[in-house]
Amino acid sequence: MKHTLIKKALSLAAASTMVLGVGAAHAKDSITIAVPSFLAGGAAGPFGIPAMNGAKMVTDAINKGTLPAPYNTKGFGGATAELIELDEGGGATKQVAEYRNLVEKRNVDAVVGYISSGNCQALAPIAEELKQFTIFATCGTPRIFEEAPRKYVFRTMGHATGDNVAAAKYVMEKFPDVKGYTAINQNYAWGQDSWRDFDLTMQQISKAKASEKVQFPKIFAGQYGSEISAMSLDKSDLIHTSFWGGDLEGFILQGAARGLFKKKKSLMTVGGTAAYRLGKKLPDGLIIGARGPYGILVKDLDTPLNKWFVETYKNIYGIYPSGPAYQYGQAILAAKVAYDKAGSDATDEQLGDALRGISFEAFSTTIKMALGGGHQAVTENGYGITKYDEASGENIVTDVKFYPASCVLPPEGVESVEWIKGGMKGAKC
Amino acid sequence: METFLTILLDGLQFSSYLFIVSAGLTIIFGVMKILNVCHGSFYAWGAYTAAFFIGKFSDMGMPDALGFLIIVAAAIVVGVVLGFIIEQGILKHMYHRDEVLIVLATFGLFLVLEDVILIAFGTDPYFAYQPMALLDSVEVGGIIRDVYGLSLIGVAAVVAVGCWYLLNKTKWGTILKAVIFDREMGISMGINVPLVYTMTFIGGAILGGLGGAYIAPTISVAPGLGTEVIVLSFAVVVVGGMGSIAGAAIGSVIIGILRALAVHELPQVELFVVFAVMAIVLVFRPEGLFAPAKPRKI
Amino acid sequence: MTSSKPILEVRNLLKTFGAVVAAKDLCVDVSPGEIVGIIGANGAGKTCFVNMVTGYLAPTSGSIMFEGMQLVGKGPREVTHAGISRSFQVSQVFHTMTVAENLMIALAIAENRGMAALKEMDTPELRDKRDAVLKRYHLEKHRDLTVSVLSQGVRKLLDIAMAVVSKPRILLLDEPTSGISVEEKFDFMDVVMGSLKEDKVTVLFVEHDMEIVERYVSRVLAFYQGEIIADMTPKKALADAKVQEFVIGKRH
Amino acid sequence: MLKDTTSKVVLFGGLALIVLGFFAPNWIVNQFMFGFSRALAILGLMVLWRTGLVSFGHAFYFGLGAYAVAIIDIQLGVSDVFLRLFAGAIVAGLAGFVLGFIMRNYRDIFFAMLNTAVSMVLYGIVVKTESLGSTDGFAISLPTIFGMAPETKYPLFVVITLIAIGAALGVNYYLKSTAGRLTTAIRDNEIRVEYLGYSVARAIHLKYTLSAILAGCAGALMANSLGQVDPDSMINWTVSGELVFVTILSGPGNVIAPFIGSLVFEVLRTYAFELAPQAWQLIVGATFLTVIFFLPGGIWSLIAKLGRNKS
Repeated sequence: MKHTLIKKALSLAAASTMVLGVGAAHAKDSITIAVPSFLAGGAAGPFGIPAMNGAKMVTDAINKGTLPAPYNTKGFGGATAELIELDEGGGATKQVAEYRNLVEKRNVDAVVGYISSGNCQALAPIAEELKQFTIFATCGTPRIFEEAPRKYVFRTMGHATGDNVAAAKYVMEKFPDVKGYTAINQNYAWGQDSWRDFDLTMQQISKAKASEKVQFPKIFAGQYGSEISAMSLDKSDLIHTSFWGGDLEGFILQGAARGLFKKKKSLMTVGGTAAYRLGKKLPDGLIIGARGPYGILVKDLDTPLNKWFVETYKNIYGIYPSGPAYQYGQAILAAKVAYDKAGSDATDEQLGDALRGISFEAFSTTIKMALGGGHQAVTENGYGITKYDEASGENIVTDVKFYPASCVLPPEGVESVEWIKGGMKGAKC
Repeated sequence: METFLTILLDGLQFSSYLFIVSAGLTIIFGVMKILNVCHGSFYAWGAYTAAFFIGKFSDMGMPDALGFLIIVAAAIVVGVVLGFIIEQGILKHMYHRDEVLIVLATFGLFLVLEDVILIAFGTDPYFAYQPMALLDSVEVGGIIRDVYGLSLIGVAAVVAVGCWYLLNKTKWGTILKAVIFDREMGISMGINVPLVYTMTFIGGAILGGLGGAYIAPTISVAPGLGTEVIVLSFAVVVVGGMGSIAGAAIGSVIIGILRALAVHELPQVELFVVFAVMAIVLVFRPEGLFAPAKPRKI
Repeated sequence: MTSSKPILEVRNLLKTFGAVVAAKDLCVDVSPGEIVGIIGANGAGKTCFVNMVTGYLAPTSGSIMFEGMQLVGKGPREVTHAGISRSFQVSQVFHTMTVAENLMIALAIAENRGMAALKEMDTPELRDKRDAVLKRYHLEKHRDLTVSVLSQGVRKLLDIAMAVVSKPRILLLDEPTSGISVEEKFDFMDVVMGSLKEDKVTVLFVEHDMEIVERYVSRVLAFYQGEIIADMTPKKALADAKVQEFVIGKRH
Repeated sequence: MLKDTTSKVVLFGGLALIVLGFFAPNWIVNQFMFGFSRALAILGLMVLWRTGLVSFGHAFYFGLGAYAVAIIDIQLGVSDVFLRLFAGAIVAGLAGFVLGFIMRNYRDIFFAMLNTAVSMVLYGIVVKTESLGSTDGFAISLPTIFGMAPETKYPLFVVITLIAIGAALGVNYYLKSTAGRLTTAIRDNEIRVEYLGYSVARAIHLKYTLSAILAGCAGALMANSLGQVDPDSMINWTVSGELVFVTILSGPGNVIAPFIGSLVFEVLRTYAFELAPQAWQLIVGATFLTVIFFLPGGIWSLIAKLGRNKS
């Protein structure tokens, strides 16, 4: 008797999974694209939400066919796309589990997004294992395409090396008399790579000494009192940080209150996102980048695609689009390009072939899938210096300078670290 | 010397907010023998409520000085409302259960409250910088410090003195100490223990909220705030001795200073040093450095 | 074995808690098969004595020899293994389990020492042994009741039954009849003493009830302020002036 | 060893699942792999819980198991699933045995807290050490089975299920042994156990080590089936809380309970996350409270009740 009932229990457990497991089937004339981004946590407001907005706005326009030429054809290879928005928080392992569900349970056609380098690094091998066409939108660590060749995974923006090589070059041009530099970066792939690339480049192109005590607080730590003190006491006159999202904004506010940015030059490779959100609270004279030609750096770039992007975004969301909005927008655009070429019923392989190695016009720049066997995009990369403009009541950037991809990114087949250590051979600036 | 002074101040600043939060935790444990995991939520709710209204009011053009009022108000409101609901709605019905089970219940509450924050305040971080901006900054030991941050130390001191006075100089204090020492004895002395419990929990919750509310202006108030602070204050309370205010004070100073020291001298160990201390204390002095006296029940 | 040679030799046993002297220079010899009653007012040091002999308390000084083995410095477990068991003033049993389960575990521990503890517990042999004990201690009718619902008397029986399954040579009972109604107490003691006699167990028991003492013991140890003030037959003891005054005192 | 119903159900139910799994879609197979992996840790916690001990830090052993796999994979390129499992079990087991000497002297809240402290020490080290992957952790290569690299997840599912069956049978047998029966006994009355001649400390030490080994295996298998480890989902205190939660959810009634409980948890989490990405913690937490209040015996008590009504 007890026998039967335990059996029942087991089968019940099994059954419940089965019943609940009816995956979302999809028709021919529509495709589902999963768009992971930070919807909660410190990274959501400044990064995740704008990114998601960018993705939604562009997808919407593509479905309606209202994008400027050459993208004014309706849909993705004719099919309207339905987005599945989901949170990329909770750690790489949770994301891996969720990704498996996306692919194997919810049968999405494409995955477009991801902000955290940690997640991208964890998911690249999984995507390959599951043979799932995936476009990384924002995450920056160069390791993804350098540690192994990929077949199904693409990234439509330049990686961290470009940000930091450009940063170093910019600093040495504008402030050649920098004596020493310290840094505060989050202790995960993104922060570690950023610091490594910046430090190596500085060693190559400057006499400045790196501080022996660079800070690597935990990501999303939120409080940097002691770190700020430590850096204030440090002899260096330049601070490098690849902080982003809530961490960056917290750091800027706490640092400003402690006069940190008056005391030292500060270089923020992802500072662009804070420019619009902090308004007057953003100190003048910060060297900020947007991880490429995005956000505040290209606000006034006068091309039809960019004008459309900036104006539409401002109209819908009441604020200028920041870097993440561009990056997710152009990743979605890449998906359209791939589908238009391969057709809406294309296999993951065909989509991959369609995107591999091509170059296409995005909202603010031309994206060349040049590295990682045609899977890793390269774009120019630039920096500017913040200034609060009383007249418009907005932050603007001055002294904007862009460096071509060939100048700040290694040639195909060369590992970033090796390239920089080797004196950045073949860099064309 | 400069470094020493800086480490000291950084440490104390960190200790201060740890202490305010931990004081609440330790009082609740001392009186009710409940290790309240959702104390982290009180902290988070305090921070959110304060940040939210400071922002609102300054948008409405009210004077920024109001911020300090809001901070206190936020702490009290959060403490009273959440504290009352949780104690009356959940915990009251569990006092007969195994104490570990109660810990788990508060863990469940913690998970729930974490997400209720998202629903109530959304995912966007809040900045309540006004009070901090108001107090400007001073140069101490060769580096600039925001007066607001330093004032945290004062607030902690006030809380400490307040608790000490309450416990040692008032009728309430004697009652509390009686209950802390021996619940049964308290009952036999005709103390209205259920009332004491409710008040204690609310009081503890207020302190938890105050910790969050006061730190709010210095951080970007974002979800997931409570997760780290709760284990930190566990460490504090364990090191100091569960249920002892003095212990919480010492515990938070030790941990605050150690952490600051780590950040300045050996950043890699920053996180783990705290819990190493906690483990060591548990191994060699399970009752903590300042364990309150316990009745012999053999 | 020569019954002349004492099975338990207690020499100059001293126990102090700070200023309080709970046991002062105790010297006792107990011969095999003796039934010894330990009497004395509350706080006279009776339970303290039992706790020291059974390894629950470590004496401040002195020695306790059992069959030529030094017990001082041994814990409850070693003492049990050596062959001394005890029951408790407040019965110490597994309150969420049934009587049968309690005995089963007691037997299993006694029978399966060391690696054998990893053998399946619930064997027919063990069940037979358990039923025997249940019968002997008149516990059959309670066998499947959870301890928490049992009366004090039954709990005490169970407590003692669990103590004897390890076949001790000495059994110490701490106030076996406390909390047992006047009607029950003699039947209770008959059951206990009966079975203990069968097994030729040497018994020391702490008791307040003089009727019980008169009826069951062959020898009395009277405690007063941590000292043994009388060591004689029950008859003599009850007549003894000191005992009258310090132990039975409030009788008249 | 297979005399009792439970063992039979474990064995035949398990084998039945292996057959069913062949026809089940991948994601369901995943749910079962994750569920069964975690269930091993729950088995150990269940034994502790029966003894009256709740560890709020077993993510320590879970994490050790997982990271052991990651490290031998990356450093030595060990891909065999059994070697990996063995490594996880050994590392966690040794750690558990050593710490056991301390842990066995602690009870209640102190036991819970000391475990938390220890796990957070490991967390602090891993998060701050780049060579240990810091916050990112490591991606883990697909496991091989007897040198074969399976195309699908099914073979791994079979392996995990077989291990689960083995563990369930083992623990079930242990719980019926004298040492095993000493769980409730110790919770009820340590003094009596000592006076019956059994060392409480040793008994608890044994159970603690057992739970550590099981948690280590769980971590190792989880790492293999997920292909990723990181501190926040393997070592952080919230993970320990999760493990305890599933233990309560399952109920201590029977060795099958942890497996059902873990499955329910996986499904609960998957759907909570799918339906309410921003409120899945709320759903989990609310379930937790509900179980604590209205289902002290966990899911198993429901099944047991079903049985009683049938009879």
